[in-house]
Amino acid sequence: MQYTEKVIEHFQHPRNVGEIENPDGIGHVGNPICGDVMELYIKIKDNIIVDVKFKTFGCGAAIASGSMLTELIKGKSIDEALEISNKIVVEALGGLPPKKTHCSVLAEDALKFAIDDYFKKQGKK
Amino acid sequence: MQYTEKVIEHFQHPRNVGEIENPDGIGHVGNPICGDVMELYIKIKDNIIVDVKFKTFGCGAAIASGSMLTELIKGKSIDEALEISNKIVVEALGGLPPKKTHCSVLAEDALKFAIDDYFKKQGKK
Amino acid sequence: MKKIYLDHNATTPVHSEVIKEMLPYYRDIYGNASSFHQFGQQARKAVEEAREKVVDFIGAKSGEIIFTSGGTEADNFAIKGVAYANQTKGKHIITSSIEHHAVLNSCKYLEKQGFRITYLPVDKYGLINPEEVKKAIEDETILISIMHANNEMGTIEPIAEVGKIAKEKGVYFHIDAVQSAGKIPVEVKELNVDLLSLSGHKVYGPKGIGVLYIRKGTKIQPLIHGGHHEKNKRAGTENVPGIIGLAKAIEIARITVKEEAIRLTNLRNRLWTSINEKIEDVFLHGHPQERLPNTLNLSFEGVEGEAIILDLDMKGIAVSTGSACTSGTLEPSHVLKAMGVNPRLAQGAIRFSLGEDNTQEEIDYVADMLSGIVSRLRGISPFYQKKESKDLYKGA
Amino acid sequence: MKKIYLDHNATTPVHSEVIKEMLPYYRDIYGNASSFHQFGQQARKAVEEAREKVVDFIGAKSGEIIFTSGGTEADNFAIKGVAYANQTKGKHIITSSIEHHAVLNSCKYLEKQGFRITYLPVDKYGLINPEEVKKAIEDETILISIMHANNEMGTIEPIAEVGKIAKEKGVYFHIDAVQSAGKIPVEVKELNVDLLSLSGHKVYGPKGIGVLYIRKGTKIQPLIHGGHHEKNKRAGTENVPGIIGLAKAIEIARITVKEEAIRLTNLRNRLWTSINEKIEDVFLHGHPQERLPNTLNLSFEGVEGEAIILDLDMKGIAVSTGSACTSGTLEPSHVLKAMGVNPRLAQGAIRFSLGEDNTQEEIDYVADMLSGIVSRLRGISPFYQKKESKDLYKGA
Ligand SMILES: Cc1ncc(COP(=O)(O)O)c(C=O)c1O
Ligand SMILES: Cc1ncc(COP(=O)(O)O)c(C=O)c1O
Repeated sequence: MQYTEKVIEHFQHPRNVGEIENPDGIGHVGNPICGDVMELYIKIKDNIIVDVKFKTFGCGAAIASGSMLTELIKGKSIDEALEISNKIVVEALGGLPPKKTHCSVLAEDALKFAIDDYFKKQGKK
Repeated sequence: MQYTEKVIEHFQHPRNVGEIENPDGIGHVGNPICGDVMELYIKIKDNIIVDVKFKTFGCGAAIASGSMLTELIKGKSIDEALEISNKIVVEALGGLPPKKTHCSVLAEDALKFAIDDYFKKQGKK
Repeated sequence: MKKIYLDHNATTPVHSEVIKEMLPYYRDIYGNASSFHQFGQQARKAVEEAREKVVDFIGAKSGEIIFTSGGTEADNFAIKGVAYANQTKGKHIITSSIEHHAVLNSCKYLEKQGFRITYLPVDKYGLINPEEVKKAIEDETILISIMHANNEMGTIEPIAEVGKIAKEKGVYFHIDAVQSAGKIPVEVKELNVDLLSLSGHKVYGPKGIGVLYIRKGTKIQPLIHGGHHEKNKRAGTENVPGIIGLAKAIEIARITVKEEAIRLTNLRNRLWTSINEKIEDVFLHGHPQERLPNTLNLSFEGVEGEAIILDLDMKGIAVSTGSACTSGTLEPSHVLKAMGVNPRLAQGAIRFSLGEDNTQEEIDYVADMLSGIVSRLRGISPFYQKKESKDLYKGA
Repeated sequence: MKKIYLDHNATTPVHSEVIKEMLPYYRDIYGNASSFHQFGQQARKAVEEAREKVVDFIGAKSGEIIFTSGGTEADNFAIKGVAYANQTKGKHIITSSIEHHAVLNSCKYLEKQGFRITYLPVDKYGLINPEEVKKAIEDETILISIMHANNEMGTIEPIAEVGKIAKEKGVYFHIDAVQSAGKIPVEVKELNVDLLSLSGHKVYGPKGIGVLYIRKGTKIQPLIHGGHHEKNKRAGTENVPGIIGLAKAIEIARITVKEEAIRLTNLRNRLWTSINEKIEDVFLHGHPQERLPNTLNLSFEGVEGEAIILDLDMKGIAVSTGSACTSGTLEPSHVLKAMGVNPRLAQGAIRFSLGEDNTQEEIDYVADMLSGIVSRLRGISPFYQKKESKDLYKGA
């Protein structure tokens, strides 16, 4: 498995790891094939993602994807964040081995679920 | 193919090569599988093989077998010569590779045919 | 950076004496061993001497050793070769659910050709039960194929007992000894086996060479057809340097196997003790005693395996998730699954397989590094703080 | 004693640059190319670079090169693999009567499995006729397998023409390029082939490694099942040093092939002229022009071949009767038989196959020695004085 330097760097020093107390949205997704799991917490203010944290039970690519995604969406509006597809994550990481693309999908999915969760919670308010 | 030193020596310096003019018996045999051919000429006096010569279109083992056989039978009585089986030839050569045993059989057969031929010619006299 | 290789079950460095022994066969004694002339006959002589070394190593007879291109080909040859040659007797084969893919995928291929395969279960230590082998045998059964020792967690199977059963029932018995050879004694008569696979690169020999032992009289069909090599059982110009190298490696192993087994067991146990002292919630896979001396397979609760491997790799330490051939795929280990290991733990399994070159300092260094790595990764994991039941081992 | 090796079609010495290139992969970069860690990834990188060299050599695309254990396995894989994967379309295969046993015996094996094989005849030079290939194609035909150049007498077959026909008719086309590679240009696009076999040890590379080129989209089934190696087409731990060695050998061949072809043609012709001057009643087998630059196959009337070889061997000169794999058997050459060569002449055929290391002095020495040997053996032969018809060539 050849990872790019960027992937390795994010794997070794992942940004925004952790949980957020009282988050505005949580996305919890698991990949049924490989068993990897990702959790994403978001804090939203005036439609802007003011804070984001993630945790993952996953391989190097999953950790790097989670880290990169959180960097990409932090400070963005919800609409802007929703445009961050797994492809953009992969590109930002300088590429992922083909077999590892699904890890970036996991990150994208976690984000979508978190935003969904946010809207659901909003609706309930 | 590992030949014994004895085989090599007889191959390189075969004894009794040639033909006999007006032989008392000729044996001409061919092996239908490998295509080898052997010709044996004998000269008989008072039931004794006083001279013998051979020629062969055959491999190293055939040449060595012919050479060894002629050495073994020269000076022997016909009855003694008939006891020289291919096994005795092989032993005298210090062994032959299994696939080459048939070459010694060729020599034995050539001798038998030559003696047969001698008896036939005797009968005609 | 330090380089510490703890993946000897994947492959081993070639012993320097082995290289020395092989070298003359590249440019000096380079003849084709099937050639008539001296160039060929010199090579032939070396090949036959090498064959005798293999004969000695496993207690076979001359003429029962066929050289192949490796363990995978040997396994394919044994299984397909016996299956096709004996299909008039029956089309049933017994194997286990924890075999190497070389065996499993040969069996799966045969299933498509109308053979029936029984994949025996294993217990939580990865052991098959000889009684179940006995029960599985039918009139139609033509072959039993069980590995001597498992490559992932090292469990050693009760081969001699199965061998006895196979012999009683008159069923051919093949063992995959690719991982056991050189680590524990392997003896075909004692074990009652009819066929046995070996691989050069697992015993400090070269890659691309292996052996199938075929007991005299065993009905088997070639896998690779062509010239009259290897007694018409395996065609292809003989890989002379490979054969020489394998034989030399085996010759060395024969001398060193017992002492190395003790040394490696000690080192391996030291690693385990040290990890256990430094890291909480570690699970050992495989049989605690009936196990290869060099193999340690562990899961660290809450952490995925590849992440650990990558982190160790950054520090120059090579370990693996199990079989090298499935790394890079997404499949979890079929071996741990068959043992009933909780899937999330199975996904975190790390194999440490020690070898000749490893030292105590290396082992201590690895335990140190690992402790930091596991706690870092547990910090990223959503599963470690929210501690789930400790009884993970039983669930599935 | 002088040692003169004129049996390069049987096998070649490994080029010293090739050995140099291979050596680091035994003990330094020894990882399993399927392993995740750096030890493995370094090996993987080297394997993929080697693959690209093969790609360049035959004008293939990345991903079309599968490494095998040699030419024999490549031939088996191509023929059985295509046969099994396409049998729903049909069970008819076309080949020639002068193929190597790796091809012929794979075909014979398939015949037992219900496939029909057409063995095309050849003319007196050993050439197949593309028109006959065309005529032999049926709706049921799934594969044509023809060798690029024959190993015994060197005749080069009209591959490009057959390739065109195969393409038109939509039939897979395999060529055995084991003997042509490194001696004449081999280019898959130009030749219109779908599958192509290569072998390391025929091109100054190591034994035990080969290549099957498989054009993208070709339906083929693995011969050896197991782990996910070689894009799931060929299981087994990659023979890294072997792969590196093969690639290096091919890289050298690519540069030297044209000049060597000229040099060897000259040497070979010198040998032929010199023998012709010194020895009467010599017959040349194979096509006088459409022939490998290094190959000379001759019969000396009245003399059996093995005897000549043995005599030459005593003088340190290595030649052969034809294929190394049939030497030591009693079968006469199926190739010369198919060409209609008189059986007694065929039995005397000697193959001189020249190579990199041969010099003009060597060639002259061989011609000298040969002259003495042939006259000695003719003296022992019952067929030479009683001269039979000189028109032996036509009879059968
Ligand atoms: C138990 C077992 N069997 C078979 C094999 C295959 O052997 P090879 O790598 O020589 O093809 C391996 C290793 O890869 C193995 O561990
Ligand atoms: C034409 C041809 N095909 C196939 C082979 C077999 O290749 P290998 O010796 O690598 O098995 C050979 C040589 O033995 C050959 O000359």
